Amino acid sequence: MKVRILVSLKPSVLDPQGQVVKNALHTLGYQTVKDVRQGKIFEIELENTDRQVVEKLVPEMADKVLANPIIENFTWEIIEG
Amino acid sequence: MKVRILVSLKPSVLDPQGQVVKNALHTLGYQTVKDVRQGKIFEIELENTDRQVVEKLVPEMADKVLANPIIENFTWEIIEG
Amino acid sequence: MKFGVVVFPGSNCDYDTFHALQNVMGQETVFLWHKASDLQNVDCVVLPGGFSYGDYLRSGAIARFSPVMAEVKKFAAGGGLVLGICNGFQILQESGLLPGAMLRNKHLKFLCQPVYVKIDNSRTPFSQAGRKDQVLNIPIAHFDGNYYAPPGVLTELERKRQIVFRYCDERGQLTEEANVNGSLHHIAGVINEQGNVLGMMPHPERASEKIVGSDDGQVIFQSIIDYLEKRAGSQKKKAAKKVRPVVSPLPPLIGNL
Amino acid sequence: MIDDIALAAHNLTREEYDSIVRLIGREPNLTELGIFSVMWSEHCGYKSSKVYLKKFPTRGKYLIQGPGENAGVMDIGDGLAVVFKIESHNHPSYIEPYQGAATGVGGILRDIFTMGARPVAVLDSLRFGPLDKPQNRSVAEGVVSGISGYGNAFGVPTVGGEVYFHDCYSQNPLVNVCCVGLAEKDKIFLARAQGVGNAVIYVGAKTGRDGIHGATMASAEFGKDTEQKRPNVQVGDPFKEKLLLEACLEAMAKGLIIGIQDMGAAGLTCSTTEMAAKSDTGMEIDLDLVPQREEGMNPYEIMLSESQERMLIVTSQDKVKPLQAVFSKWDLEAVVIGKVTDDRQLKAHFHGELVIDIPVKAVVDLCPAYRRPVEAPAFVRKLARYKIPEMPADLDLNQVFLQLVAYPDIADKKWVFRQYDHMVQINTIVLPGGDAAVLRLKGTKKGLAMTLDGNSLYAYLNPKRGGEIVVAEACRNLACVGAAPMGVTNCLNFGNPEKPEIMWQFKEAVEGIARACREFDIPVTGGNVSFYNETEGQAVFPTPVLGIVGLVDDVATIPAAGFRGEREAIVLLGENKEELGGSEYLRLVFDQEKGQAPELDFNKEKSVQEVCRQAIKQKLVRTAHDISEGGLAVALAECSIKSKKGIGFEVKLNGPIRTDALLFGESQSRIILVAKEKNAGKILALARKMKVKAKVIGKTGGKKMVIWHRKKKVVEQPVELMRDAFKNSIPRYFKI
Ligand SMILES: Nc1ncnc2c1ncn2[C@@H]1O[C@H](COP(=O)(O)OP(=O)(O)O)[C@@H](O)[C@H]1O
Ligand SMILES: [Mg+2]
Repeated sequence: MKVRILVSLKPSVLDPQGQVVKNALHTLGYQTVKDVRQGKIFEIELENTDRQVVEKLVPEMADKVLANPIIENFTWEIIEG
Repeated sequence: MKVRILVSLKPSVLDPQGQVVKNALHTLGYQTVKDVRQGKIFEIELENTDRQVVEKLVPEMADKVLANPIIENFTWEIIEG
Repeated sequence: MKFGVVVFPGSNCDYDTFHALQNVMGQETVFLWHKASDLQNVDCVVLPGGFSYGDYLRSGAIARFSPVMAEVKKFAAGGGLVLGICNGFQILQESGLLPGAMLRNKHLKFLCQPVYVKIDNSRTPFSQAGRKDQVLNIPIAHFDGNYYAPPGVLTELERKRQIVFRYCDERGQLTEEANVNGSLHHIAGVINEQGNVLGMMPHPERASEKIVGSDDGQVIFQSIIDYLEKRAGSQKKKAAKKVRPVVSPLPPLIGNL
Repeated sequence: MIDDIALAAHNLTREEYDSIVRLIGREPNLTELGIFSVMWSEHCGYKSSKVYLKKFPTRGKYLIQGPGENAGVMDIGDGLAVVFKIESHNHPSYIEPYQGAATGVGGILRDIFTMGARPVAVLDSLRFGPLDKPQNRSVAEGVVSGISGYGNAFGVPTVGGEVYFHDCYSQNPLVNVCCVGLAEKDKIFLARAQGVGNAVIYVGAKTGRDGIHGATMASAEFGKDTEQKRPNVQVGDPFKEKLLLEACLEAMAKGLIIGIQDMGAAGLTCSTTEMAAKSDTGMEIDLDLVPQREEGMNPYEIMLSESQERMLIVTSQDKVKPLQAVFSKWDLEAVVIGKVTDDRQLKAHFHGELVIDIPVKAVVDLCPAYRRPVEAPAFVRKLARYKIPEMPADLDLNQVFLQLVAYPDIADKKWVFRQYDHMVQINTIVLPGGDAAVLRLKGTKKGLAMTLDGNSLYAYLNPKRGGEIVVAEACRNLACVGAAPMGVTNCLNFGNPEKPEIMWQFKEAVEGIARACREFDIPVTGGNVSFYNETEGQAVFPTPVLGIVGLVDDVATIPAAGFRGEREAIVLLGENKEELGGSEYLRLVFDQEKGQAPELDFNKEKSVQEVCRQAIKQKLVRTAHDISEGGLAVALAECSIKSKKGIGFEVKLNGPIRTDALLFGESQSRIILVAKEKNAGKILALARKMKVKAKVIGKTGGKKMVIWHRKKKVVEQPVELMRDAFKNSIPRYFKI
């Protein structure tokens, strides 16, 4: 089974990386861009295919390792299998 | 309109970040993890709401700024509006 | 006093810290391998700078799961002194031993330069050899040193005097420009509530000899030594062990433990 | 079957192919052809440059290892050796600036520690297109963060380098990285596959399909159609490299290694064949045993992959287990993939079949050497005849002065080097920003000085003299910290060698460098040639970059780069001449890149440097700075800007030279020394003794920079203003 976890900075935390991208896009003439937020994605392939187990495992891994709950939020989904 | 662009390393390109995360997850006992690939996500808010324009713009921006086509692939979707 | 410098595979200030403690400060110092589960009876554990496990995910995120960190946590819980420098600070945050998290520097660039920090609390085991408001010239070298904590936590840190070092200018002013990485409240170093675990982004080991630009970093090491000696004195006289410095242009094989 | 299309894809000519057939006695299969193609590429085989590189002097009294190994080695006393080498990563850095530059650092680090040395410093020489174009900025940002990302994580300080901007680099940025390492002098390791029957061991990262044909790519010009041909660039893993370093050094210290070679360009191909060829042995390996990252890799891909962070080790069978134990402690793989044989063949099996069987000598030593046609380009003579225009009557020299310090080639490069950890290992005692970097050698009084230098405009106007000057200037930079030069490494960045004009530039530059190295009596210990720095027919300026290391006997004597106090005497060593050809001034004010490069008299140059070193040794010098781009006025300004307290100066000049040339001309063999007033006379006496022109031209002090010429005040600027102009020029382009 394959899952995708999206980790992004909490809205309350400033995202200078997104700002830089926004500015770069503006410089190139993409004035229509109003805001950019940047985050990380993890695509994880699991041997396990039991949905229930996966639904317990993934948030656990995200919470412990993939995201820092002080500054980041995560969401996840199953993308395969 | 809001779009989400996922940028990830091409499958044949080494992903040291994903490797390190995988090893960490294994050390923590998540043996079920077979592979991890790490990527970036951009959430972009656009003033433009014309779907056709957006469908031209987004891949263009992704190609020029958000991803380096030599090592990265991207996919994108409209998530709002 | 006996110091232990933890060696993660990606540590790269481990020998620098060892050099400052043993060869400059004259203290017995040992390396503690990341896979070790024994702290060799040290009096103070130092987590040095570097890139513990590559730090591709988040600085310090993976180091917290290493065997040695389990021991460090126990050691800290028992009142042992723990100093985290740079990456060491990040590891202490990720491990929950210190509050807050590090964001990317405000200009999104790695920054290596001497900075000024002032001692905001000189009544900790890590700063007592200095004066309150004393300005120290110590280098930083990091990508993620932009201190962040939620507002409530910050208020508490201020109230409990847990902010030990703040970025400032040469005269001790907390100017925007001096706050090179954008840290909230100019935070360069914080201590835990119990007062035995300190994290700081500047590298005191890089400022322990005049020849490399500054020896202000000695204040931190001297504070620890004084504190430990006093504590040892009040328990039982611990025979001060004389250490002969082993200074060589080539570092020893650190991992060869 | 090997047809013309296959040959073209491999950048091999029909004649080259015929000689391959002759050498191996049959038609090669595709994998074998691939092997020849990379090993006989310009990048690995030096086929256009070999005949000229022979002109470099390669002997010297401190030399331990000259060209031909992974890096050069010099004896620095106390049982220590310095190991150093430079490498280019120009092509990859254009395609993927971050990873290209990062893997450039990774590659040169491996060249150093494969010899048993611990890398102690990195220097980088960078050339980009002008920063007003966004593409150039993004290349510059990517390259700088790539170097910083790799070097910082690995834990080596990046202590010096240079950055220049010119439109000829817009589509051909140059990224040259030099690494300096330290080793015990009797524990140098070489790329040897000795001892028939010994184990061949693969260590480090797994092999993927990265950078196949990187070496061939670096040996071809970019054209419009290169887009598809561009291969996968490699991605660097500095953490793995750090593990590899520690594991290799530990295995070496434990006596577990006989021979070792990093896998850089041409990966497994290069390491297997070179190690065997150098030891007059052969190698037999099983490709199925090579750790692989991807499924279904074929022999061609496995042999030609340029995956990073890998090494090949030869050791005796009984040491295999302990060696593997060391590597596993560092969480690395160490896999026996074959053994050393006595038949001088490289044999490789794949799925039980013999897929490669070629003589190693043919691959390594018999690459053709070409004496390609040379022809002096017409423009060189034309540019040299250019008559420098009169100084415009209304030209405001004071304003030019301000603009020159802000000119990107001259302005502060702190935006670059503060992204580099330049202090880790706590040895850096002269930080980036000075003339040369200096590392202390802990436990001794000595310092290791190093510099990277290049001036491509001089080389464009006159490649031979450009080559001479670059050596002289690098040595002069060392003299300014009191160091005597010991050895040289060089990186030669040129266009397409198949063009006679380019080949001529190359030949001339090499002759210039060779001559200068003889004059200074310093051997060339190695280097790198990067040809085909050309896009759509547009070549870069000929750009030789020199890395020189030297020794300081007593680090306590090293002067500062900036003024240290008020009312100190400013001494000018050397002579001002009326030379404006190839100057930044001419570029800025007249928009011309013409004229003749400044003259160079080796005897004068050497004496000036000797006076400088002697004065420093006698502790007479507080500040020293060499005069280079921007001339005397800019050099003085830099001393002032780099003083901690913003100390100004007042200088009075005389003589018949036109004022602009006096202020901004780039005549060689000049150094500014600043001394306490009472010591100035001693410096002058020293100079007199060595027949060097020297003069007290003014003194430090105040908050202004003031220069008089023939009783007329020609320059007067506040230090503060000049400092801002100098410091903000480059960051201004990168404002968030
Ligand atoms: N790419 C770089 N990496 C590190 N340091 C650099 C780099 N570029 C410039 N520097 C530092 O800035 C100093 C000034 O650069 P440059 O103008 O080339 O000086 P000079 O002509 O005196 O050698 C260099 O000596 C070096 O220490
Ligand atoms: Mg220079």
